[in-house]
Amino acid sequence: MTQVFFYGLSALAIASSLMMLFQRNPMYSVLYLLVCFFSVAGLYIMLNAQFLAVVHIIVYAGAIMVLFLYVLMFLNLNVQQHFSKSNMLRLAAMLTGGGLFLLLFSAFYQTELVVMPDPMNENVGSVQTLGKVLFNDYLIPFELTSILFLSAMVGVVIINKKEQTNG
Amino acid sequence: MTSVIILASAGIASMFAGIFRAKNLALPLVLMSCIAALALIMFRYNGGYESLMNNMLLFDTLSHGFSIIMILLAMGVLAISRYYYRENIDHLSDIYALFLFSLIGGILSVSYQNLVMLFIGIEALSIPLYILAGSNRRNLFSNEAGLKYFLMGSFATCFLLLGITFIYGTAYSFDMTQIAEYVQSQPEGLPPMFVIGCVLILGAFIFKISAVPFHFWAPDVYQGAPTVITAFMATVVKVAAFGALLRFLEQTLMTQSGIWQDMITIVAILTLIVGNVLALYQQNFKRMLAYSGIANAGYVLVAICATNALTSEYILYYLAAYGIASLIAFAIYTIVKEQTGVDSIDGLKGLFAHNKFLGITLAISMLSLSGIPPMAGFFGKYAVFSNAIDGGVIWPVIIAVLTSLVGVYYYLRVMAISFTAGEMPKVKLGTGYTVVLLVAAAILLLLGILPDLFTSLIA
Amino acid sequence: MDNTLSQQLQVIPLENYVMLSIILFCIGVIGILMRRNLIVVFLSIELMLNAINLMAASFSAYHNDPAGQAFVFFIMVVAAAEVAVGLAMLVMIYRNTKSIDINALNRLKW
Amino acid sequence: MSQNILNTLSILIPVLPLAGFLIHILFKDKISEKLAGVHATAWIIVSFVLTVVLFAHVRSNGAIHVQLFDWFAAGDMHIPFALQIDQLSVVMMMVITGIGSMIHMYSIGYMHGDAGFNRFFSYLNLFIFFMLMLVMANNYVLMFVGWEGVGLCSYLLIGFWFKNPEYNKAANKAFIMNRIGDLAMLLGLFLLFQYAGTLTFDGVAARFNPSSPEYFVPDSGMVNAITLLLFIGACGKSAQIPLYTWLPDAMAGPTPVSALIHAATMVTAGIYMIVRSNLMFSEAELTLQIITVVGLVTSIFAGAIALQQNDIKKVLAYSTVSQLGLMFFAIGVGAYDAAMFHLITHAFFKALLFLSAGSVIHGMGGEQDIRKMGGLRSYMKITHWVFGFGVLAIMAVPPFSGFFSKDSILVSAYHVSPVLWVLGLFAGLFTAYYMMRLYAVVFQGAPRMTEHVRAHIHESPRVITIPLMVLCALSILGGVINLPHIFGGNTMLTHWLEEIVPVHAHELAVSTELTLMGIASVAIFGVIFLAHRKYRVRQEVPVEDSEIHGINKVLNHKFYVDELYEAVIVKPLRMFSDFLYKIFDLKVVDGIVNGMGQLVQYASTQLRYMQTGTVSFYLFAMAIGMGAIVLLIYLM
Repeated sequence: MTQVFFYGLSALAIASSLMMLFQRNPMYSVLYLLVCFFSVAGLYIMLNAQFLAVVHIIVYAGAIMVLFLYVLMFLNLNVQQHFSKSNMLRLAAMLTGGGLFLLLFSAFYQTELVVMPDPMNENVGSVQTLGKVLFNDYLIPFELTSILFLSAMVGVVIINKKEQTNG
Repeated sequence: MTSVIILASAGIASMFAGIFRAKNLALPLVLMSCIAALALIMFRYNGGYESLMNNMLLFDTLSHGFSIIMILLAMGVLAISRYYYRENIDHLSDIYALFLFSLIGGILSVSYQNLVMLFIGIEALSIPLYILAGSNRRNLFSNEAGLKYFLMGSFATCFLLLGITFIYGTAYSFDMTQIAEYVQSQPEGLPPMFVIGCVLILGAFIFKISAVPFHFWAPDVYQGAPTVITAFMATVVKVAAFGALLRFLEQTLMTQSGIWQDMITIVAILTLIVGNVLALYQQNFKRMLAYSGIANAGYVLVAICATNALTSEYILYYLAAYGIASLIAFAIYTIVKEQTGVDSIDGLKGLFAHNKFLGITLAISMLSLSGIPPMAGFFGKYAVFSNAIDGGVIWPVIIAVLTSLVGVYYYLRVMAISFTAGEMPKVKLGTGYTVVLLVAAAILLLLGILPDLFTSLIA
Repeated sequence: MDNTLSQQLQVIPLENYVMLSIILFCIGVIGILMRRNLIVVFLSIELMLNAINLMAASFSAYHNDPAGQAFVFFIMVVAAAEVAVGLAMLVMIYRNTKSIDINALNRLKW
Repeated sequence: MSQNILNTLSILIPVLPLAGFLIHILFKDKISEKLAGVHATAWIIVSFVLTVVLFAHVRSNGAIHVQLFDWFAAGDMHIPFALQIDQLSVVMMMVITGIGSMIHMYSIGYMHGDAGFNRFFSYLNLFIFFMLMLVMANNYVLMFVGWEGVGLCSYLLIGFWFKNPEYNKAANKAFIMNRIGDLAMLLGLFLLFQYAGTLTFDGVAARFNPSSPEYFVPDSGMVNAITLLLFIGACGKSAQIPLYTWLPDAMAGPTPVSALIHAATMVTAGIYMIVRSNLMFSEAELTLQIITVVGLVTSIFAGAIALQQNDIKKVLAYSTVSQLGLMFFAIGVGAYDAAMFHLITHAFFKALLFLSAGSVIHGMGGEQDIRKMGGLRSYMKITHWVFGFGVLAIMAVPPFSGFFSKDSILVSAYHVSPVLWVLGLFAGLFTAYYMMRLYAVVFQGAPRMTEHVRAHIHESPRVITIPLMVLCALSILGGVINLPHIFGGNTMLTHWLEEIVPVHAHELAVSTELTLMGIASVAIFGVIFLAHRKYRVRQEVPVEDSEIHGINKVLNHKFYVDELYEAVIVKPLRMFSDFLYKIFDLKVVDGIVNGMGQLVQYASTQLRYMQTGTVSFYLFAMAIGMGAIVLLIYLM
């Protein structure tokens, strides 16, 4: 049962991400990626990281993908634009990606991963634990991400605000 | 840490100054905050180590030295930007804020003690710069620079994250001390996944310092971005990335030089050759400086690959000399570009004849970059190379010395052209400009004559 | 019940999760290299970040260490910021060039 | 004298010229020409006087060490900013400030009316400053600063008339060739630091001095590598094969510059440096052999090229290269004191020759081609006389200074091997021939200049001739400073330098020595006679290059002996000289240097196409690069 779930979700994730690659219309690409994200959320639940799964859905599906769709609609980009693509480019991309995969895979394959004797303690993924970790150990990075967000926000305004005629 | 808070609040205050139409307040405010941060770093440091917040940040000699240099360079850039953005900008105070945020990112990424912190630091350093590079939104060159920098940067971030995750997957910690312990506890050899994780992180650093083979973005982005931002990227960002790289190597992989030494050596050699040889051809001054930045990254990499007991002091000295000299060059480029509209090196014709001060400072900067005594650049190169030889690495130094010969040629060409006759209006410099150029040139000379001053200040 | 659930979940070895993440990561790399549509390139970057997230979360789960999941949160935050900046840049470029081809802008060279 | 006074005096010596330079820079347009020249000269003269005072002190009390401050200390690298005035450096300082002040004075007259008069003197002052730093430093790094500084000044002064692009090219060439040498030297210093752990002269010397407690048995491979690199550095500065072609081109600069920098002082820096490190070089068998060969070959080659030059300054330039080669030859055979001796006498007579050549050029209104001169003896009496004495000195005619210095080199060479003696003498014969030729063609015979020029020929003003006469006296009497025992002298210089250069006891039997001298003198006189016959008696004038093949002209001569002599000696010699100049000098050496430059340039224009400008390509490069790095880790 568990295995069926896992392999089903994995296959879905891989398939939908591949579909994303080969869509001409960016709108469909976005939607396929959304499917992929949902299956990844499923995998999070299987990993006993329920809170993460929820946040994942909210952030990615709820915010980031909507942002993409909004930009697509706004600029009317869903009509497929035609880019001249050569098969050489595709082949080169595949080869590079494949080569990288082999290298990363072999690194992972030769490594014996250490697993705790009793993994997947339910408490690890709980809100309490994560909250404690975030607000104790990782308080500083947590605070500093606000600077990151602020600069992103300001930046977006700077580069896209309508120009005023005078200062 | 207090200095980071001061800088952050100054950034926010500067944005408020923009809202309330008090733009003229923004720059003094920002500069004051830099001075305050600098003073805090310099005087509150008592030689001990200050580890903060569950070992997230560590303020030690290395991070203090690098932070001081970064803040100084950033102040130089900020002071110039006032002149650069004289008119035609309605987001000046926001841009100052972004500079400060990026500077904070730089300070974080040389003080991190936890890989999560490193990640946040690098991102805080980069994201404002993606925007700043593209901030001249009507200008297609600027757009292109922003896009290229953003795409390449995000790609590099992905590799950085993958590397961190690989390390986490084997060492099960993000904490540098624990990772170091893990490294110590594996006498029979580190697992490949950990090694590859380290290599991926190093790759991301190599991208940030724009060394071969990840240098491609640098010339384009440097050329396209507004000059002030280019100056920031070429100086502050490079110092920050080297600081981060040094800390990573020093704290985790010191005993495992087999992993990185050969790799850094090869990268260094390639960087030296590509940077110096390509700079030779360039006609565009900014683009030439970009290649010069690549080449200089190569010299520092030689120092890094050579030594087992990393001598960050020399590297910092070298970076300071390089950064200050580049700052002068960019500052003068800005003026010349504005006066003549020419962005090739030929635009410098007549600079000396009509603007003595600019001509002399440019000459000092070029002499320092090409490593001719008694400028600071000479001692930088000297210290770096002689340490490398001491560390037993001969070939990279020989290549560095040979390629620096090429370097002398293209730097002195700039100087020679600025001495030839030509038309150029007499420039009225703002106070900020004069002060920056004067101080920078003085530092270059002073550091060359009294290099000890620097080491005693930093350590 | 809880115990049985987690035992059931453990039927899937950690290696499988890592494997899946690496596959997704490489698909993302291929996407970045292959597509010239800026939107799809951004999507591919998101895919890569997701792959990393999944890997970090699985390491964290199999090691009972919440730090890994905290790391995932930070990645999400940064991903959101990056997307915002990237899309803003896309809009700016689209306004100026009426194109979202990543190679449309290639005046800076040599 | 108390240490404080000594310190002040020592610091003042280099600081005074620097002050002169700064005054020029600060009050650039406010100083009149006259004042500029006078005060620039005055600084150097004061420096000279101070040097003499210090000389007296060194003579009675030994070396002076002036510790100023710690220059650079970090880790185990410790470099003091300190001066060292010992027997060797005080001699160099006297040469620099003494001849320097003469040349400054001369320049007041020579550069009169030039638009860049003040600029010229500011560079000259700066040059003296750096040169003094070079010889007064107590460690290699500080010496290297002076070394680079004089290179920079030389660059500025060669391109002094920068409106002429040819001159700029010459300046660039000089700079680049010097840099090649400098970089090798820098590498050598790094290695030396790693090997000896110190870079002060005393410290390094102690490492190689068997009687010192810090002595350790040298590792010959390492020492050879270090000394070889230092020697390459010296080759660049002192114009030895293959880095010599810049020196003849450097004649583009004003003549006083040629005299001061490219004959008397800067080009001897290489010799100074090696003599300074003589203990180390003596341990490097291989390097010494290479130095011997390079010095000898340079000496002969440059001498042969000088045979056919028609530009008065070019002849002197190749002659300088040749004499420098002789000094290296002396070093190679272990006669450091002889090299120093020749360095000093050469500084006297070569400065004299250059300056009087300058006087000729000045009087001729800028003409440098000797074919358009001739018969100048009646127009420029003083110049003629002093030039004549200079020629006698350089030809090594007894009892002029060049005779003694060259003889001491030859004697040392004989001590190593008679073959070397013959070869060294051979180089000397070239000198005798082309100098006689130069003298005869310029000053003897019938005037060949145009009427217009002839009407304007005049003896130079007093400010030019006084330095000439002083130098002339030195050239004649300079041999006294190291008069060998057989002439009743007591080799003063050799004894003076004993502390730095241990004396090698190589006493030849008096009879052998006299025989050698006799043979050398006879050979030299023979060559002078031949040249005299050709150029003075028959008043031959060097022909235009295109007419060289006019065999008929040669055949028409009456004397059979002459024809034989032409066919057997002169023609092959001329062809050899032509070959060296046109093929070796212009094609091979220049070709290699220019070729390297062009290769880099070409690579630059081609490699830049890697930068395609499309992001796709960059992303690819990044992905592949990342893969390559990972792969690299696997492979290693």
